[in-house]
Amino acid sequence: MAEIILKATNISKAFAGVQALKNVNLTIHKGEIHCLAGENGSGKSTLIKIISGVYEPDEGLIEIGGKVYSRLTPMEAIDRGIQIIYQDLSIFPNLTVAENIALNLELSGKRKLIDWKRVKQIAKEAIDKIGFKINLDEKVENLSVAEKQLIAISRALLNNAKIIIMDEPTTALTKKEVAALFNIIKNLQSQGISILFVSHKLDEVFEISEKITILRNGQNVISGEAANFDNDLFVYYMTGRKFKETHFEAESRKGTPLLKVENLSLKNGFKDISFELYAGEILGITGLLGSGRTELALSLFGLLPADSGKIYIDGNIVKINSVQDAIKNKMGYVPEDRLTEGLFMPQSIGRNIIISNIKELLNKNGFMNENKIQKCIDEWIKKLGIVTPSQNLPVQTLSGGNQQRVVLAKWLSMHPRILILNGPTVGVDIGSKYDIHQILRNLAAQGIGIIIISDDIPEVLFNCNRILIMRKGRIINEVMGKDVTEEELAYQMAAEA
Amino acid sequence: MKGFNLRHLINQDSNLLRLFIMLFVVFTIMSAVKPHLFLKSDNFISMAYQFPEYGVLSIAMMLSMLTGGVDLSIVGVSNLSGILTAIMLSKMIPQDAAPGYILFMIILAVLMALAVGTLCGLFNGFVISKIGVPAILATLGSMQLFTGIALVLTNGRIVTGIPIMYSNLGNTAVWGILPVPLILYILSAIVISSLLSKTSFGLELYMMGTNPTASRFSGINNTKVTMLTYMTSGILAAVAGLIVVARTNSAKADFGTSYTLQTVLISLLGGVNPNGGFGTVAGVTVAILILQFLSSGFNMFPSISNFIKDLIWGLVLILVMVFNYYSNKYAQKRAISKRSKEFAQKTM
Amino acid sequence: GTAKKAEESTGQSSQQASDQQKPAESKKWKIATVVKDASNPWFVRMEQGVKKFASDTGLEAFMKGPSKADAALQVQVIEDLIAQGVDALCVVPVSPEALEPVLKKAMDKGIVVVTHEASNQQNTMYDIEAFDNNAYGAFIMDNLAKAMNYEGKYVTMVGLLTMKSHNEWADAGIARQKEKYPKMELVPEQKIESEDNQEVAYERAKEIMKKYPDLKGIMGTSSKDAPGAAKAIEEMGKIGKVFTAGSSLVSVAGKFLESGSLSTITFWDPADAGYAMNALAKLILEGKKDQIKDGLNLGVKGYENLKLKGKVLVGEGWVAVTKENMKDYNF
Amino acid sequence: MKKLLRTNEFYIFLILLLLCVFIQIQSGQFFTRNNIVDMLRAMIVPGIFSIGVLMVLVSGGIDVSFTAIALLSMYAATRLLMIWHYEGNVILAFIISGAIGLFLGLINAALIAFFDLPTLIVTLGTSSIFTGFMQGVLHSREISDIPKTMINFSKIDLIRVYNAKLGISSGLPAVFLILVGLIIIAWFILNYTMLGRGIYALGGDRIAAQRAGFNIIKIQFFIYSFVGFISGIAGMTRTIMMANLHPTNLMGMELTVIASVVLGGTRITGGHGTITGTMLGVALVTIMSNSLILMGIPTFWQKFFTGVLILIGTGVSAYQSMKQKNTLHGVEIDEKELEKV
Ligand SMILES: Nc1ncnc2c1ncn2[C@@H]1O[C@H](COP(=O)(O)OP(=O)(O)OP(=O)(O)O)[C@@H](O)[C@H]1O
Ligand SMILES: Nc1ncnc2c1ncn2[C@@H]1O[C@H](COP(=O)(O)OP(=O)(O)OP(=O)(O)O)[C@@H](O)[C@H]1O
Ligand SMILES: [Mg+2]
Ligand SMILES: [Mg+2]
Repeated sequence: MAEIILKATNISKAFAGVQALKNVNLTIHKGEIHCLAGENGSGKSTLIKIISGVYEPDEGLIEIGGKVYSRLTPMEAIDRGIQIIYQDLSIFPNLTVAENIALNLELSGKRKLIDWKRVKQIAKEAIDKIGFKINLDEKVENLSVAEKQLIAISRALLNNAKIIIMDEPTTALTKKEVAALFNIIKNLQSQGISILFVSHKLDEVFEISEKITILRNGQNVISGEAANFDNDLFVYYMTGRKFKETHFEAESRKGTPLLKVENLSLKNGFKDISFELYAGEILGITGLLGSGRTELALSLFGLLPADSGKIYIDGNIVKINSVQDAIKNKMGYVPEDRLTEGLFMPQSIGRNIIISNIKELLNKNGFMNENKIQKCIDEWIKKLGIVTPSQNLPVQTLSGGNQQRVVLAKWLSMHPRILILNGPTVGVDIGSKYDIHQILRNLAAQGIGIIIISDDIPEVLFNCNRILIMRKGRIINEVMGKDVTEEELAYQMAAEA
Repeated sequence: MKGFNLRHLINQDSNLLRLFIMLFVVFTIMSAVKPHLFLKSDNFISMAYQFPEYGVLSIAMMLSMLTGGVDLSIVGVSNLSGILTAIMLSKMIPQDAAPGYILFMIILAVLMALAVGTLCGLFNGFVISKIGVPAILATLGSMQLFTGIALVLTNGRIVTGIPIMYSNLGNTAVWGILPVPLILYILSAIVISSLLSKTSFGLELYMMGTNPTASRFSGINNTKVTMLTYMTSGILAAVAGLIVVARTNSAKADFGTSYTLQTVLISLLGGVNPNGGFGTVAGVTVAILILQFLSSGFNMFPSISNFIKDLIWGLVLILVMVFNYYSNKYAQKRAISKRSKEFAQKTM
Repeated sequence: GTAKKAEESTGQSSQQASDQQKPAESKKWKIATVVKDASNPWFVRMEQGVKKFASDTGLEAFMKGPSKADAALQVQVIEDLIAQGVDALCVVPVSPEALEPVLKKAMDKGIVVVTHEASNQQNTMYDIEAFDNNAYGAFIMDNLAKAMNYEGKYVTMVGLLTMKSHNEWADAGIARQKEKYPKMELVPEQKIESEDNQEVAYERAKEIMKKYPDLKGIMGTSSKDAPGAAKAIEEMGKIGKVFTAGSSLVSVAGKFLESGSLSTITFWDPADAGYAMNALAKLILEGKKDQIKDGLNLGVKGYENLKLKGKVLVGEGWVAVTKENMKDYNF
Repeated sequence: MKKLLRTNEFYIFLILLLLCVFIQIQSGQFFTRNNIVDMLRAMIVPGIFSIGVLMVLVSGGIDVSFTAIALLSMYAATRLLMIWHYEGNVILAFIISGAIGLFLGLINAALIAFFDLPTLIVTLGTSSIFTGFMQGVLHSREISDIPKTMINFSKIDLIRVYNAKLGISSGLPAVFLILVGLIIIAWFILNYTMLGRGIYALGGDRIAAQRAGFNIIKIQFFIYSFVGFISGIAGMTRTIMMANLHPTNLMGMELTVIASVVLGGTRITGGHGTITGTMLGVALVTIMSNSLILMGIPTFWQKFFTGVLILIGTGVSAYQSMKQKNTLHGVEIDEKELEKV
């Protein structure tokens, strides 16, 4: 057995009111690819932050390369070869690509001055390593999420890392990019570098990891060779539940379509988009990053009004030039990035739920009706199974899965007829993901028209009865969910025209 | 009236509780040191005359700070509307006018002042939300603009000759204990606090102040909310202007210029988050009272110069904030130990 | 002097209905002097007069003022003093009109009110003026005209357009020029604002001298105007070509008088004015109102032979200081 | 070229140029050596302040206490020299004033870094404390007879130009070099040191900066004590330039300086801002407020015009950046008609 490179023993950590970790152990060997799994809020991120010195553990020891620490500073962790790619990427939007990549290295090298030539040189080498092309002088705030993620990865690869920790590294990556990343990971492994990563995507976990550690409620459940697990077992350890994925079948389409889009075009966004959505359908729109899928979603929801084309609802032509127009037409939109676009993190869960529906919750005299509001909040917390001691707590105290449910609740509380979801389960654990999918299916059954925009292929495949494939701003094909395989779908998304 | 239940309010907001403690401490110290002066009813009535003008301005400031901005133009708006009122009241009422006519003109002038406040506020809101100028710059510019108009209108001179009927409003107390300016303050406070806590506009304002992107994605019309907020701030500034005109029997382009930063200070002490999204009228009101107690208290010591007041005021602000810091930490620790005990029991 | 004071107080306190039950010898009137802005050296100087009065008479006389010359703040200071029950208020208003209501309130409560620099004040018992504003403005103009040899372009400078006395002096100065010095010419700017700030006065003076290369005079009213303009004259190498005269204090303007960039400064001693106000208030408190008439002597230089016009007592004028006599003044 | 059009500095420069040309047309007096020197002179104090403000704003904070710091340190330093009857080199005046400013800045820094308090609250509070201390405890007053060494230094000119036509000479005082020196230092720190990049990083994403290994507390300590130091220097500079000490004249200037810096393209939300932009912003505001007479704007209209100019100046650049933000450039559309797969 290879030497132990990191060993965390009996780690405990509590936050205001939450015991996040209780006597957790984790052992990583040299050159090992290790998966850390668990539901939302099970303590994965907290454990990672303790290993990397961001948090101080209440109890427990961390042993790195033979040295034992009761607490680490981030600098020490970096010095000892621990590199972390955070879920929120931890990059600087206001700095250039080159700086974002090179700064950490320069910092840990204790450099006081900046040599811009060197910085660019470092950055160039780093992005070359993962075969990624980008203007090094571009400000990162002008980049897409995937590009930002690649920057974070190239940055982590730079430091003389012994362990690279990735918290859900693949959420915003396309299949192709994931494959490239895995190649890089294997390459690193062959150089003796260990990888610890968190993922909620089963196929990825089994494709790449050698060992798996599973947490539940802040405690160890099991840790062992990946070969000893299978899908069902893995899911069971994680959630204590069993799931069965089935294809979603919509009722037969009839009457006028709920939503009809004709020749919608937006400069630098998409072109000649036409499709129909019937009540009770779940329509998938999939495509690679940069295919125009998000722009289309934003456009339908009035955030980026289209330049030309027509939108019909119930056969009547409508103008959607603002979110208010969209809401008037009973549309809801679950955005790509729940932290910045979907939620008001420091505000209460209750306020987040009612904000888009507040006009319905007023008295005749225009004041808010406290009873109605209370009822509405209670109803949706219960219906969507949001786990919280009180609706008055800020949303930021919830785990990712529960936060996503709050976003859903916000839109469902206004009783939408059309619900557009952009990446509805990004960063949500398997249990919650399954629950959210069930919620969507139930909604469809109640006659809501749903559009799921996602590049999570199994997600669209199983949950959408119809799938539109976008490429370079256009719809290139339409398939039925039950008629295609994952491979076909992936091929069509990516194939060069 | 469950909205005005004090216990309810305090429970909601631990910051408010701390402010009440602070108020109580100041009150106790002042009463202990100068009982024969501070505890006189005259003193309280006098204070009730003094704070409404900057109190109303503080509420205006709070509103703009809830959006995450700031409104440096409130004093300019207040003077401009005051001047227009004063000009109207002094130039358009003949010497021998009947009381009924004077009253009519006063009502007209008040309405005009409110309209001016509305316009000024809308102008600010427009520049901030439609053109995208940061609030601090937009209102700094409009402050000069409004004061500039006031200067041009008056050539810098004071406007006087306001009918006694109007200035009596600023200097009489209903039943001998409720000064009219105080009544105006209380009215403004009630209206704004209901606006914030009971209407959808209030909720939208808090949410937009917290995260403008999310609010856009949630269907809030940010432009509209911003315009309405600065408009309300402008109206309140006009109300303050009307109080000042009545209190001083005159209007001038540079009255109360020191109120600008003072109202920011009050808002911050009152628990308004400078980044937007959090703050209540109740908090601001307690902060105003703390300032007024301190200020009137210090005027009772001939040997203490007014500058010491600045010093104490700054100290109070910072002490309250540091105190907040520690008590939040303490509350956190307590919660943790409670939770870990529960956790231990659960897992046993 | 203690015995005499006690005697005086005993004599008067019977007139104060509310004070009758108090033992006579403990009666010490509380006289508050409220100024525009307590940090201004002008009023710092005034406080010396107030203190001198307090120690001369043994009364509780003190000075208060807002930290900025702002009428709204001044009203609040006065409100507080009324609430504390002072016996007399000696007020130098930031803006007389703005104080009318609050001073009325004070008088309604039986507080003695005396003002200074507020000849149009309604709600006051007496207003003391060191001099007549129009005459003073004209006098500054006379000084400037003499320095300019009675010819050439000039401009006036005021602290703020909203400061009443400055504007009155400037207007009076302009009127004097129109009347007596026909060869002098006012430039179209007429009044420039110095924001009562020496540096601004300096910048504005430079700007106006650039705009009018043939400008010959700058008449200052605020105590910062003439020194600021003098510094500009000095720096631009215009000594002997451009002249300035105005209100100021020797402590601020002395070096410019010395260098010749400033011709004449005029002022009255704020300490004396402070003393005089308090002395007048005491007189009223003592019930000696009958003594207040033409020729009243308050025992302070310049206030020994006051003229009474209505409610306004006008003193004996101002002091003009040039390079020659500047040594005589230490403030 | 395209990149130039995207920078904020470009628009401010354009507005500045327009303003100068307008003044020139109105008065014929703008582009004279005299006037340029005068404008540079007038920029010294706001220029020095703006460097500190830039750093604070870039780091995501705000400081409104710098004028109070400037006044207190300048006042205390001058009084000390007077008590000591100091006659030596004027450098000491700057050192003492700078040191007191540094100390006052450290108070801000400690409150901000250790208690994690919002910067606006802290600096508004300390600003009130500092002025209260100066006026209430030190009983500050105007001082005209400042130490000889300071007066003598105020008379040293770097350049003196003479305009024969107007018969006017204008001097650029030696303290201009302080501004130049500080600009160079700040420019170097911001662009060529890890510390400087840390300031940008802190303003861009505080948590990310912490994770990257920047010592946030150290950086904040640097920023606020540097601002304190700079303010102490600015206060002394101002007193020396006027050869007269006035304890309150700088009050209220903080908003104008912050406005100039923001006008120069620095974002009030942190992370963005350059020295060039800042100096352009300061130049714009200084030139505007010192040319109203030259422009021929009547005294009564000057405030009004100042407001209009600020609104136009900020409006143009704000509108530009808003338009830029709203244009898409994400998706590369296939313009050919595609055959379906
Ligand atoms: N800074 C914090 N303050 C308070 N509570 C926290 C904090 N960080 C984490 N927690 C709580 O600790 C628990 C574990 O959180 P952690 O982030 O480690 O979960 P996770 O396993 O990463 O979940 P996910 O799958 O959602 O990423 C959660 O209940 C969370 O609410
Ligand atoms: N500063 C914080 N204060 C309070 N709670 C926090 C804080 N940071 C994180 N949390 C909580 O920790 C939990 C996990 O947060 P984190 O950002 O790690 O997402 P996550 O657990 O990785 O989510 P997911 O797995 O769904 O992506 C959440 O409940 C979050 O609300
Ligand atoms: Mg996590
Ligand atoms: Mg996560």
